[in-house]
Amino acid sequence: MKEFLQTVIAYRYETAAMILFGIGFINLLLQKNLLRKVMAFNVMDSSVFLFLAAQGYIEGRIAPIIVNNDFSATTYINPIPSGLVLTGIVVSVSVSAFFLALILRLYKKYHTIEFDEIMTLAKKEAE
Amino acid sequence: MMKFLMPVAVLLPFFSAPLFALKRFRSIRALKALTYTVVLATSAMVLILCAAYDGQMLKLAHITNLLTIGLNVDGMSRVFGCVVSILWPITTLYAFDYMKEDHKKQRFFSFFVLSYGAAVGVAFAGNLITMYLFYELLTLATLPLVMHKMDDMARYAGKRYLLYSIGGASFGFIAVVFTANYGGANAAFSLEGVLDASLVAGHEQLLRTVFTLAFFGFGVKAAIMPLSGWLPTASVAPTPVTALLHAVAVVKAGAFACIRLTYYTFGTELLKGTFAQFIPMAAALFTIVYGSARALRTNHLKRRFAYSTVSNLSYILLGVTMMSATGLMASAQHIISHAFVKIALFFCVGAVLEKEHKEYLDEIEGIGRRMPVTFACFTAASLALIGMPPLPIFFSKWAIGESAIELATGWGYVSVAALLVSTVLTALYTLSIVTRAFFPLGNPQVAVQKRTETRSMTAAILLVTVMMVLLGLFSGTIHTTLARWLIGGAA
Amino acid sequence: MVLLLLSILFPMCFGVFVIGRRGGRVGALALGGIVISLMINISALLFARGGLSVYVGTFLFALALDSLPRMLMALAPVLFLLTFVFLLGAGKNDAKRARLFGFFFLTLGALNAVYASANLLTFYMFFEVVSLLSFPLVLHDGTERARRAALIYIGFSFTGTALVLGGMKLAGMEAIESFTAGGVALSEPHNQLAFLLLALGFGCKAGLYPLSAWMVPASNESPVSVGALLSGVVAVMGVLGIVRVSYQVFGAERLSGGWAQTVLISLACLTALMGAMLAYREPILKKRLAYSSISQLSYALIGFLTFTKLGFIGGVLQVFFHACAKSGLFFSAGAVQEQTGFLRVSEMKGIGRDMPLTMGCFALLSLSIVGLPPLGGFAALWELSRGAFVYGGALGSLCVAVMLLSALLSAGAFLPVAASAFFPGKDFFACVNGPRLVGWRVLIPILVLSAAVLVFGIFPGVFSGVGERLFATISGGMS
Amino acid sequence: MGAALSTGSALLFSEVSSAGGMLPWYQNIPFASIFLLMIAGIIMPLFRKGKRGFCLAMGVSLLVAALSAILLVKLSINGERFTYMMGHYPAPWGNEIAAGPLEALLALMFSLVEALSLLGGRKDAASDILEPKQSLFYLMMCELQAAMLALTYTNDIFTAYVFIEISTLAACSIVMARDTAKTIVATIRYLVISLLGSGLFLIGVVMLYCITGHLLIPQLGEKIAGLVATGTYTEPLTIVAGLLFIGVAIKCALFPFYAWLPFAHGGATTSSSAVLSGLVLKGYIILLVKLFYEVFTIELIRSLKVTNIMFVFGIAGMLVGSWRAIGEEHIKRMLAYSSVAQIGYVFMGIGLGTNLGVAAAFYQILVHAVTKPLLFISAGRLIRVQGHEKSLYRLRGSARNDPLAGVLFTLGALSMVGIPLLAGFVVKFSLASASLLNPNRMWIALIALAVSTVLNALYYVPAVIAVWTPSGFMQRKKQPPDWMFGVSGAVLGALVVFLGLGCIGVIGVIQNGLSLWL
Repeated sequence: MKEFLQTVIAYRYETAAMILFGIGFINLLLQKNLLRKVMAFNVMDSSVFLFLAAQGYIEGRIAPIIVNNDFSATTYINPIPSGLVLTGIVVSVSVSAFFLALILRLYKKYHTIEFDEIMTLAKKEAE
Repeated sequence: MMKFLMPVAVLLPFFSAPLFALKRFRSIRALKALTYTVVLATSAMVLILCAAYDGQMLKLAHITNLLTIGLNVDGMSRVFGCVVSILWPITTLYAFDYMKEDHKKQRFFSFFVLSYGAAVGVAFAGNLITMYLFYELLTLATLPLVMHKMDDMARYAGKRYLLYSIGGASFGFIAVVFTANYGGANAAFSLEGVLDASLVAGHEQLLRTVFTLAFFGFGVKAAIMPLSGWLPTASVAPTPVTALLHAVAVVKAGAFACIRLTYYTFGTELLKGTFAQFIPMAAALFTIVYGSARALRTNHLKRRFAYSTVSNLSYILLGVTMMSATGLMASAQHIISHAFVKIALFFCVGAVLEKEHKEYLDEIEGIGRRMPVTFACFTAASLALIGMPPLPIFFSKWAIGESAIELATGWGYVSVAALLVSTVLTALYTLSIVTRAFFPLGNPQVAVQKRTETRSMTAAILLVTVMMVLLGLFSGTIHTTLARWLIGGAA
Repeated sequence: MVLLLLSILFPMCFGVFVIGRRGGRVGALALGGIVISLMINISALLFARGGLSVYVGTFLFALALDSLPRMLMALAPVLFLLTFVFLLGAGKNDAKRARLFGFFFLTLGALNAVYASANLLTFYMFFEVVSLLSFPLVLHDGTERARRAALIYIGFSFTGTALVLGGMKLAGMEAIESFTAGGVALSEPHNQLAFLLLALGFGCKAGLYPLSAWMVPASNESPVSVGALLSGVVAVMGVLGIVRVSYQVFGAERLSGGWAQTVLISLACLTALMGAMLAYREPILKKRLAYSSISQLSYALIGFLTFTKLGFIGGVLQVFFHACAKSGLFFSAGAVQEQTGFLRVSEMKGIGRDMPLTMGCFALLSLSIVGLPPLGGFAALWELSRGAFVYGGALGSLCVAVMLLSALLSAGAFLPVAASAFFPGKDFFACVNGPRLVGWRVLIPILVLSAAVLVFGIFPGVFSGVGERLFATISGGMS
Repeated sequence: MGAALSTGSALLFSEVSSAGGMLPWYQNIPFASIFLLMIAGIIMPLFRKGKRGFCLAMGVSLLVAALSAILLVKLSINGERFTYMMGHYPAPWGNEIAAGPLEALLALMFSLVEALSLLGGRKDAASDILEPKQSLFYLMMCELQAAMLALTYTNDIFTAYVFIEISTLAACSIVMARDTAKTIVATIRYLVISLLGSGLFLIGVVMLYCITGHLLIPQLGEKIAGLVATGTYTEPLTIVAGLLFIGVAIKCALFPFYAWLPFAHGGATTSSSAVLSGLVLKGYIILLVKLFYEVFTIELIRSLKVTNIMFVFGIAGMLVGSWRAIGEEHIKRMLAYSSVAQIGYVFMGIGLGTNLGVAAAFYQILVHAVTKPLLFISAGRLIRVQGHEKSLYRLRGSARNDPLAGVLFTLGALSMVGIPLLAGFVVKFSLASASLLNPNRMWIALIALAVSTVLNALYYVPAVIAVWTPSGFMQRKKQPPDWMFGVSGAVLGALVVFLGLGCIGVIGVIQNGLSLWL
């Protein structure tokens, strides 16, 4: 049990990321309110980026932005995860934007953003 | 040249079926002309092929590297081909009279011709995969015929028929897969089976289970017991459909498929004496007795003869499960004799249904006076069904009995007993109809009643009955030709 | 050969002709027809040579007249003639009578064919045709009960034919090829089983117990003439079948001593006993007669199945005398029913005074059935018991005991009827309307039959001689 | 987007330029086709009228199809599989595309089917989508096709994730194209569930990267081979494999996660539901199989029991999908449920655990990619001819108004039921033959195939009969013949028959393509 705690402490960012991922995932799935779903989605994605950043971090090194012509790889932390995070953020932003646009459209139509109510209204309209 | 007559014979009905939908053939005369030309042309081609074809399998198409579609005319296809090509024109003659006031004639006759092509396809299939193809097409072609009336009874019958046939065919499909992988599926049917011994060596038990499954799969069309529910309900279809398809073509295709499966694909050595022989035989025996018993209990005339078909088909399947040369001969002979007898019976019942709109047993009290010729033929046909000596079914039952005794195990005697019990039941359910027809209760009206039977329908009935009697009298020649075709003249 | 065909085809065509005629003088026509067919039969009997054989594939259908059925060829038309005379007298003259006469003729034609068939296959075919043609006779009354009785008849007769078919299949191809004196040396392992099946199949018509249950309802529901015919001629056909099979297919030596023979004989004894007991208890006269005919027929079967000369002769005698006596009894019962409408034996108390001649003959014939010395029955019983003794063994003596016991029982069945008819006892008030005028056409057949029973009873030599010659020819030199 | 992120030392730059030497011209085709499609997408909004957008999309798709055809011919002749470095950056940093005969065949089939679906659904798109929005619709179609091709070709798992997201966005938008309330609700459901799937896939990719430190598939393969040899990291590898599988399973509507599919595909316009069912579901499966083959090596996957789950879910999908379709009254939703069943076939094939099984699965991908659009297009035409009546009961007799649509619908249905000479039969046959090699799974697979054939027949044949029986609902006025639908339907029908008859060549290409993957 003790060494388990030590590993958790050692990799505290990764564990936090995983927990956040769980929270985000469950809420995205189960939340009724659409806005909460969007928020849950963002929590989920950023937890992945946290995980990536934590993995790429090397103690005592600076961010991978070249300062005063120092090209040796040892001064900076591993740049690739940061690159991936960048792309990831781009992706999750565009998806969130799309999601919000849809919610707006639904709200104009059904004047509610509770997904159950929308479903029942849609079903009633179908008959 | 003969090689290319085969695909023409099979494909002519398929390509001519869409023609029926054209406006030009809306009038009855044009429709009749078209149907007759197509049916008679196909019958002529089939008969020529049966008589004079001795080439190898004509390969038409390769599906995967294991499967090829090919047509071939060997002994067994000659038997089935002749039966189909002789009886189909007669039914067309009968069908036109029967469908006189039906207004959906064009659709009826297009599928009528389509199923003829499929039946010929089944007959001339060169290997198991081709037969499976035409077997499926036959189901799909006959489905609209069964559902012709489009009321909910017909729809229910159609759905049930579809469920049973496709279910059966999917088990047949498993056999196609195994024969493809364990032997040459594209190799043509040959009497000692298609599987090559090297591959089969370790897997006999597996192949036997597959055979039993496939036997019941193809047996669905031959209405073997656990799966014969569809035939009686399908008798709701118009009579020419019931007569031709459920007494002759469709069910015989099922029996024919079982013969192909047992003798020409798996080969009898692999199956003789094992559970693969006894399970189908037990099912066939049970069906023989069950079919006749149910027939005795039903009052609806057509359904009664549907059950009788169920029982008679299991005669053929019993012959098949004997897995001996005489067994094959006996089942082939019974295919022929039962086809003619049963079609005559269905025609008579159809005439009663069409002209007097009577379907049930207690409605036909004393009808013998009003339809004397029809019921005379009916009596002759029912005597034949019982198995009176000079008529054909006696000889085929005798042959099945002989092949059963040749089996010399307990099964042989049980089969003979089942045959006899079913004969008695057949006598009861046919003669009870004859008694009601000719000897009505109470004292008969002395005045001669108006005759309610039309000439062309009676003509068809008479023609079939005469052919049946001739078939009986010439059963000797038929026996020898069968021997020549099936076993190269040995028996 | 032409005569043979004529004897078969003439009655059939005449029958169809009679059915076709609606009303009109059917009776006279029928009488004329039956006389002609009698003539044809007798001439065929005497002069027919050669035969007709047709090959259908490997199956042979052959007609030829050998010695055994010649006697029957004569007996059948005589009985038919007497039945017709009785029918003219007693039956109602309505539209259905033409149909009855027609089917009588058809049945006669089929019977001739049965007698003429030269191998087991043809015999089987016409055996089936007879049951099919006699089936409308049972249907004659057109009531629901008659139809049920007819269907029972059809059911049992086809069970019989099925058993025969099974037996033929087991016996194999060469057994059904021909009837040869002394039988064919059959290689089949299951000969005994085949013989048993065949005998049981024919036994259905010849009155063996389980399968002859149709006889009682059939003769009760159908008109008396049909009843007489059923237990007279049709039953004899069954017996003929068993005789042909045992002597001319399997051969008597091969079968004697086999387990099939013991089974059949014990079954025949059981039938004899059962028939007599049931007859003793049965209130309705016609049923009583049917039960007794079942037991009497199994007497004949016992005789034939012992495969001894004496048994054979006894069987022949029994067949002849029983046919005459039972037809006579049926006719007298019919006359009583037609005159007074009485069906039950208890109602017939004291009608002897009104119908003295009929009841007199009834008494005489029942004595013959019981088997008292001067009458034919005794001769048959005498030969049968001698044959049984020759057969010997426990079963032989059992047969004799059974025969005597059932004779006693049938006495108990019939004699009280005759007695109470003439001596009704104190408390009987003579009914007012005096003696019934029984038509002469009704009386003639009864008198002729009683005379036959009496005359041949006194001089049985004629028939025993015929029996002896027959046995010699068909058994192929057995002792 | 996705272009190389060039970091690292100057050393790196010098090394690249020396690689030099002209690449053979055909190796550019994969990149070119993706790039072309992206460019077409980008310039699409410039067109005001939908018609011109349609023409551009059609043109580009056909061009890409032609290119892929050339590539397929080239590759299958010399049977080699090349990798194409994006921007000449070598392995650990640069991005890569790998193309073999199998990928080329898939690309060809996808772009061909896309073009035909667009053509077939043109009339519906014109009437369903508002005029200004049509060009955007075609934009999304091009993007979707680009994403599909990228998923097929890519050799880099993170690029794969990015293109998965692109395809999700594109797919959601084309579902929404019809712009009715119901489709938006369906889109929301679809989006939520897809995001769940891609979320799982992302976490899987990230964990894989963290374990191995590589993103390119070949290197990943070696690293994991090394790990497996030493026996370390087996649990994390199982988790990663599970995450990837579940992520893809959600996105391609495998058995437990299929609830969204009927509403999404049922509501969309004809061409979008055709493309969705035909292509989108398949792109992810191809990616998954590529990962399983090259990264984890198929033996490891089989040992990790993932294929068992696939087999069970596949069988369940086959049966439940067909079962739900039987009760379905709405024709498009019925076809959607049948897609769930067909996906079940694919996963069952993969789950059989034999290479022949995977080849059969790929063949099923191709066959379904052709048959389903055929069915959707002809169903769309029948609906339009019958006055926008969608329930089967009201569609009775619609085939009589447009016999060509009726015949094509029947052809597609018969292929689904498995009549020989048509593609469906070959799939069933090869799946059954593949199952023969695996004794303990054989009987389950055969019985499942048999039962699902019966279930298929139970809803396709009554539908065909319903469509052909004349009834009161038939419209009086005759619809003008739609030549676009005619052409696309005929070509798709010919493809179904071709795949049914001449399938020896196609299966050959798949098999040696797969062997190159190992």
